[in-house]
Amino acid sequence: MFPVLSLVLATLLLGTVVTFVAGRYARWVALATSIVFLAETAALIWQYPGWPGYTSGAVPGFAFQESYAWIHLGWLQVNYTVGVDGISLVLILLTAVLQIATVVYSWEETRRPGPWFGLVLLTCLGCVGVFVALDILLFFLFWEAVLVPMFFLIGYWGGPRRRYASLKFFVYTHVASIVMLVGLLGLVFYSGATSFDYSSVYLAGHGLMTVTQTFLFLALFFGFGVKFPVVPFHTWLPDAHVEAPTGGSVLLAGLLLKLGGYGLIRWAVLILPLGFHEAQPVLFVIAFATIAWGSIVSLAQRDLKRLVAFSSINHMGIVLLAIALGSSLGLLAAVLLMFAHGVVSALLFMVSGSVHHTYGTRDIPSLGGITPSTPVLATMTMVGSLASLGLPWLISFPAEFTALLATWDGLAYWVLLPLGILVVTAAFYIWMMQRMLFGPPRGIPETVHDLPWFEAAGMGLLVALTIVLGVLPFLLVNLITSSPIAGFPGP
Amino acid sequence: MVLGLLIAVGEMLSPGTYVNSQFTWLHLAGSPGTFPNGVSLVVGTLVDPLSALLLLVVTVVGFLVMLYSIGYMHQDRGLPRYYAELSLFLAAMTGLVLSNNLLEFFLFWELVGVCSYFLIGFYYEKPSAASAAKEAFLVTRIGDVLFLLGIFIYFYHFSTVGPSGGWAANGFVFANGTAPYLPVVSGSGSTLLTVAGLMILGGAAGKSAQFPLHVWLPDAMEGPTTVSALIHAATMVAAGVYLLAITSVFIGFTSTDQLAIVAIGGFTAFFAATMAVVHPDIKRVIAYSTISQLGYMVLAVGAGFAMVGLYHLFTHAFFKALLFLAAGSVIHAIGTQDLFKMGGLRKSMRVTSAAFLIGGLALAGIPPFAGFWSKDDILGAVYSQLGSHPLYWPFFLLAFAAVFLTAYYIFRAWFLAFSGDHTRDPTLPHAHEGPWVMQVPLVILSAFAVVAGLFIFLPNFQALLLNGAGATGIPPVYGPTDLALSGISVGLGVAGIGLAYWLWGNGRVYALPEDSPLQSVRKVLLHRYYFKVAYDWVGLRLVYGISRGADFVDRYVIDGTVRGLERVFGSVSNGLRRAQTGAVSDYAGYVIAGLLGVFVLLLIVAPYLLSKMGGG
Amino acid sequence: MDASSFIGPFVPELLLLGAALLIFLLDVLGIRRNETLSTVAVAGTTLALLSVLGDLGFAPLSVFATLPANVIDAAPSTTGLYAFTSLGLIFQGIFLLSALLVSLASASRPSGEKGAPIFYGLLLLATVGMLLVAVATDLIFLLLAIEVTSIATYLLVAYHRREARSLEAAMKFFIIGALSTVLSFYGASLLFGAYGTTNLVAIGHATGAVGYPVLVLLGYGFLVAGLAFKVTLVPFHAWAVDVYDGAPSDVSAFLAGVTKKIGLFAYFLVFLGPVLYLRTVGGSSPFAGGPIDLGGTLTITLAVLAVVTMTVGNLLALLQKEMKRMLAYSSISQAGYMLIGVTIGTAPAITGATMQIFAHVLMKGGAFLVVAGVGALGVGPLIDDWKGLGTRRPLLGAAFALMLLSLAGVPLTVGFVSKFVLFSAAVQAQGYYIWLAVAGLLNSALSVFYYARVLKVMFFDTAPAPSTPPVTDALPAGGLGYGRAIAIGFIAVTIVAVGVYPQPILGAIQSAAQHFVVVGA
Amino acid sequence: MTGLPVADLLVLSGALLAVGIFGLLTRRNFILILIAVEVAMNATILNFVYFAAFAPTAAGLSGQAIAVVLIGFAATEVAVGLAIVLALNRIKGTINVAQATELRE
Amino acid sequence: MSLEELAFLVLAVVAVGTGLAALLVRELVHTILWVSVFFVDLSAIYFLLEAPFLGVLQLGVYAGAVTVLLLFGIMVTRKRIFSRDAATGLGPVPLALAAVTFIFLVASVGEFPSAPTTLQVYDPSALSALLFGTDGPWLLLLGIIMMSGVAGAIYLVREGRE
Repeated sequence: MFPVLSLVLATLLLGTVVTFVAGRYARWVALATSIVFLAETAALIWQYPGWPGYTSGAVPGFAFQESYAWIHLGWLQVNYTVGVDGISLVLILLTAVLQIATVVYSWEETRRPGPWFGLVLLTCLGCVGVFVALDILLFFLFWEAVLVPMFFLIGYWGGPRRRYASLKFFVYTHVASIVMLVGLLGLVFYSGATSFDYSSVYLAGHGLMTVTQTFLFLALFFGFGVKFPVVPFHTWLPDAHVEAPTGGSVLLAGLLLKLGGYGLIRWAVLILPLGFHEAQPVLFVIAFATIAWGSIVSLAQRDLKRLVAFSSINHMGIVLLAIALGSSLGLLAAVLLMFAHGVVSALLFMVSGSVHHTYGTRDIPSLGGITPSTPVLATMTMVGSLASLGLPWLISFPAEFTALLATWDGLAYWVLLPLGILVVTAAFYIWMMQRMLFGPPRGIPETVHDLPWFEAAGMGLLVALTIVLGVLPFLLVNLITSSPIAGFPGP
Repeated sequence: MVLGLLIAVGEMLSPGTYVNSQFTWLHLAGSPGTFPNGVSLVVGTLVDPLSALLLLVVTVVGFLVMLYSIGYMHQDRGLPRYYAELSLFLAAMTGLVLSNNLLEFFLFWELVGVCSYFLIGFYYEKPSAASAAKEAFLVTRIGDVLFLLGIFIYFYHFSTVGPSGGWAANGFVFANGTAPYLPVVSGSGSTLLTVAGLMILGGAAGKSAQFPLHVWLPDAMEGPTTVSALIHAATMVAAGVYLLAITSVFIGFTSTDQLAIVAIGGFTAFFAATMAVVHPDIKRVIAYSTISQLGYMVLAVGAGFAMVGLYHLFTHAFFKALLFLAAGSVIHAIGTQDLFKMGGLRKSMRVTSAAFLIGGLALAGIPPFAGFWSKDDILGAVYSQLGSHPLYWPFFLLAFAAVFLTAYYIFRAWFLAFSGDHTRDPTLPHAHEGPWVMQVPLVILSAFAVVAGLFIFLPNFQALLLNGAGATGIPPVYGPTDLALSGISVGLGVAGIGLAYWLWGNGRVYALPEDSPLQSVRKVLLHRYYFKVAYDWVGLRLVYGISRGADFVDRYVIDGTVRGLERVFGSVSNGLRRAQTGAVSDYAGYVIAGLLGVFVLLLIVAPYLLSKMGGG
Repeated sequence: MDASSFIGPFVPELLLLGAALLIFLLDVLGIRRNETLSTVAVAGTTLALLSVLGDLGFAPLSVFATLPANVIDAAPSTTGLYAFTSLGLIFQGIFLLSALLVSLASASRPSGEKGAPIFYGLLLLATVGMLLVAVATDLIFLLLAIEVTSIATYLLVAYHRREARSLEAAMKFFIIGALSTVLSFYGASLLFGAYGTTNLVAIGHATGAVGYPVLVLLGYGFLVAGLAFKVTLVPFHAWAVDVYDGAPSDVSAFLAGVTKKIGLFAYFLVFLGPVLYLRTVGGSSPFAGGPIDLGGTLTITLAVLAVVTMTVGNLLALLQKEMKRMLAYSSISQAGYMLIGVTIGTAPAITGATMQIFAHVLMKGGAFLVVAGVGALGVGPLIDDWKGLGTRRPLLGAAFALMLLSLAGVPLTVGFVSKFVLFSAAVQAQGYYIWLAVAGLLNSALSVFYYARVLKVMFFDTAPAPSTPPVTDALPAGGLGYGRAIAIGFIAVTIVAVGVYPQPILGAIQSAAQHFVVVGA
Repeated sequence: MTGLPVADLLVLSGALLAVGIFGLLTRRNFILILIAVEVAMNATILNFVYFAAFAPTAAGLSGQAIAVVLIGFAATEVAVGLAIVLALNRIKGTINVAQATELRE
Repeated sequence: MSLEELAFLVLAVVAVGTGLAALLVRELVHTILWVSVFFVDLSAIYFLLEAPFLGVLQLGVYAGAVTVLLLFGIMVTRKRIFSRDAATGLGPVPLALAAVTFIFLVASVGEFPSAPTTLQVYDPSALSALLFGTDGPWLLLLGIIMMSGVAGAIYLVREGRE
């Protein structure tokens, strides 16, 4: 079969390399790459043959699978194996969309555009790699590969405390990756898997004893959890977000956090059902804590970006909760929510970025009534906020609804907690809008222009997606359910 | 909108017709546990008597308000925004009414909520408007969240116990006349149902501004008056009642729920009326009146007479919209909402004055105006159920007392605004009637306010209600069933009007003596029972305080630990570096110490560990 | 044994020796131009490298092969002094590569330097010693071969004979080196006393026949400590930082790159026998009925040393302000990782450790070469002096960043591959060994901090106004000189190339390690 | 020939090594340190010689060979050490190692 | 106690004593004196151990060449020959380290018989065959070491102008 997935990766790689050296034309190359990538993604989804379903004792199937020998040492059998199912496709789509939105949004990046666009593309390449990798080493490789461009994006293009934030981000998430790597290696070698391939690990992982599974699962969970991030390992996130440039925040919130969720589903939940079952109480506690903490702390934030960052924590907490439920409904909700959050948080980070460079500050109390001077920006803010607080007809709602339904299904009245937190989430967004968008104008410079076309276009794309998929969520859901989460046997 | 009207009229003409079509909006994966066949969330339309009734209201009032707005809003900057939002609202409201399942209902329910949010905050430059919008959103959000839980419970409940595939295939689809799942429901665990009912009640209370989630509605008057008329009087706020009505089939099975609904309705009817008694703002008086009237409807639904509640909803929509539009006309003319600045407007604004009077009479329940029929129906219906639970009594009495208050406060408002010779505040501009686009809706609504109650005598309408009742499974009660009861209530209404006339008529302004013990009551009422203060305290002080505390903990405890770890490593590092003295003798010493360490490990520690490990 | 059969196997060594002698001869003849000598050194090392690669069975280079195929990985003799294992040949290749790169880069040293002949001569002689280490099977032969390198490197460090720092470094190096030599030989003497032989194979195979367990343990203890000097294990490490700091950076590249690796290979040779015995025989004591389990005790001791070394090395590097000292400490911690390989002693672990050694030669050697080059550009010794270098000189910055990322173990670099294989091997060995992997991984996470900090300084901090103009722009390739630029470029490319597709090298090392383990056992 | 007890020699070489180490650690004069190293080295050579003498078989002869090589090596080491001493003395004017601590943290 | 044992005992005591004295006396030239006695003393022990070749070598190389080298070094680095060196590092820690090392070493003594053991006597020609034969490139190695040592040492001490 034609190696389509390699083609996708190659497109991005080529684009990255050319962008790096393209200098003034970097943005055009980046845009072209993004468009080709989006087209390829569309083609992948179009041609996706569907998921074959579970067969007893077999590995869940993948489409467009390719496998080439990479490192074969007898005891260490590593292959370059890639393949996709519904979950990966959805997240690849998210990557494609966010990539194009980011490229457009930062169209007039003047500080070293070549490296900027190159690093943006590289980040996306890493994410796509994570989503298609079906080999533990390949997976880990892409997983780590994402860190480096993001480190540079934050550190070079970021805000005043970017140096500290970039270091913290890099070290913190790297520590987590390391623990995860221990888990992954343990998974291979304790299960007696014959190779690092997903299929081999999957079958071998299922055969492990409960105790081993639990330890491995917890190690993996720590690695993925920091990426989520879960409370109390979340403090790298606000710093990273606040200091990151807008494009960096977009990718960070939109894609990097998703890696955690994806990894947890693909490499932990599906492979280690018994360990997952044992760890469920832990996951629940952490998920609830994350949900509540993210939302409550958001309420106290003055910095718009920090507020959005904590709301991301809150949303990812819901994702974790949905995963922790271990039902196929929950997993579906998790993936859906990841997509939704990817789009919405990206939108909100773009809003924060635009607010910052339109008004010179992101401090909510020192701004007020910006609607008349920048109606488009205000509208984007509203759409983003409303979507984020889970308003129906916008993309988050079907996801959150499913997540909460699954929670009711799994945990009954515990659903009251996330439900209650929904009110707090609504509160901080609505309050933020009241303070920033409405009321008498305050803190508005003499000459203010509404969004430049490229920023508006970048956001507009996301807004459109927010609404279209909010109204027609089945477009995504059908894709997501075409994956092993459909009929997931549960822990 | 016209189409909606046609459907409604069609339904009117041929009661008992159902239009039900749907498609799958979201099919969620099946899992071996709870949902073996997956979960289908569908979107569909269902026209049944209930929806037809409401559709009629929405379309008629909506049309009239739109018309009125042409005149009322003509000088406003954000006109495109206004119409866009209003249209979106009407679309959403229509969707809500036509929904064939709870989820879809919820989708539109939220959409009308957000439209309401936008429209309340229409004058967003005004901090009070922005604040009111926020308040409305958040308070209703509390209700929505509860509602969502209610939906989950229904969903879970039915899909668990339902015939295999039944609910899984149909999702949340509710009654379309045959209600195939009813037997299943009646035989199942009632605790869950009770909780679900209470959750639904919570949602309804939020939307319909029932106690204790009533605080947002008076503040919502920050929006344009037209919006108040359409959304916060006639349609959206009634959606809560509508919700209770369509779910009454479930709720009706648990007496606890019924009692809760009755309690909330009855109490709110009285509670809101008391606040209306002293308020100086014309729109807020009407707003409290709305809350109070919604309380009646809720009461009716709670007592088991959903269609009676809807009947009142129907009439109330007209006369309350009328009152609002009339008030809007006044505000449009003189630019203030303070009753104590008005006066004598009867002369300069005859149409408005008459319209307000008609609305007031309807509200006060004076026959033959619309309010009389429906309100008496409610009182009669509740009265008929008094035997079913002893606790119905106090709430019935409260509702009954509210009749008196209602008549009093609305006529207090009428007298203050329209009677007398001149405006009390001489600085106000000279009042004049608005353009015809504003007057025509007033006239039409006045007509409805007069005759809407009489619809009950139309056989088609009656049949509609009967069919609706059939759908909800509750026996209907129509028309004044108990003449004595009606008499008392009308008497109370007249007494209220009389009191109002005595205190405020002909331009009189009654000042409560300073030393009157009622002063403290008045103060409490003016401060709305300190509810807003309490909400603000909870919202600002408590939640925000907790949140600030959490933020502190996040920055200095959790992140502090991370940074502390950095510092620990740093100081360990510095400590170790101090050993790097640069003196080679020291280094040689380390080597020898290391040698001895190796000896200790090899000869003492390792053998010990090995013996512990058992040779491994 | 006739002369040709003696010379044959030692062609690489003799080539280097010849090159060294040629250089001394040229010196005598008055030809002291740096470039010329560098060319000789490069030619010598290249030829030797080709020969080694040919011996390794690398097909395109088979014409250079000098060893009869049946000699390589032949059944071990319990009497000989040397034997040719493919793992040893691989190490020879690594050593030669490093020497080649350093010679190449040194072509860019100032051409008028007086000591150029000595520099290259000693470099080549030191390399000869390393090559001999790689073929040793006799303890004394091994230690003497190490001394060949040591003596040469003591003097190399003192190469800047007019600089107090350089001489101070040499002094420290010499004193600690001499002490360690004594300790090693003393240990060897004890083992000789216990076993009556110094042949490592014989010692490794010796079982319960030996009646002096304490003597043996003491002997091994002395060897652990003495050789630890070369490997720079904590607490035998203190000299290394000062020496790397004080030595000329090119020499530091050589020291950090390879001299510690001969220590590690010595560890392989000396300790693998007993450690392996433990694993293959399944834990029963080599001293049948004796009180002490040699393999077990050694394993535990080495494990403790490994963990202590990596941890302390990393902690020391954490707040380091000087670039060379930071790199030196990082070398120390890397030694700890490599030691894991010996501790576990399985073929996978040896593979991992060898790969780590290969990687480290590239990364650390390359980093020191960059430091040397940057020093020549007038950049000070502090890390903060590197501010903005990455943006000012993107290519050099990228190359250095690549080396640091590789050191930190970021994927798609050779540093990641080696750590991955090494820690995989630790996990694969299961049992208590997984804790070695955990310790190593946590340490590598800790180490990321200081590497990232350098990246931060280089790329994110903006330089103050360039205080001093570039000292010399005379050299081509942007002041680096072609030789250095080529060496750095080669290293950077190799880091990525092997990082992306390590199979050829890993495969070779793996099969060599397999043979080695069989031989050792 | 009656011979000698091994244990005594072991004690002697151990004592010499300890003396060498002690000297190495205490003295600050480079030359004295060199001497201390040589004392320890002699302990090592002594070890080889007597283990060769006590070896059960003739293979122990290699011990003596090793001792010969070690003596040669030790001499070279001294020469190199002295070279460093002289160079250091020329630059710093002292061979007190305690005064050469420029390279430190 | 046999004569050999007695002689050994005396020589051993002298060895330790001179070694200590060499490292503890404060006059540097006295150190050289003591250390030369120490080397000679060890040479005697080698003779006692039936290793005359080594004894001679020890005398020649150590007592001769090395001693002269060291003396030379002291003369060059000191203004006055009889200068003193302050043993500043004297303290409990080095003493303890050395002592513990000694204790560990003595720990293995118990494994050996305390009774005298017969010595192996080797033919010096066998030794020379071993040293100069092709089986072991010992001297080649030594040669390389010496070559690098000497070349480097000359470079270091040469008063070159740079």
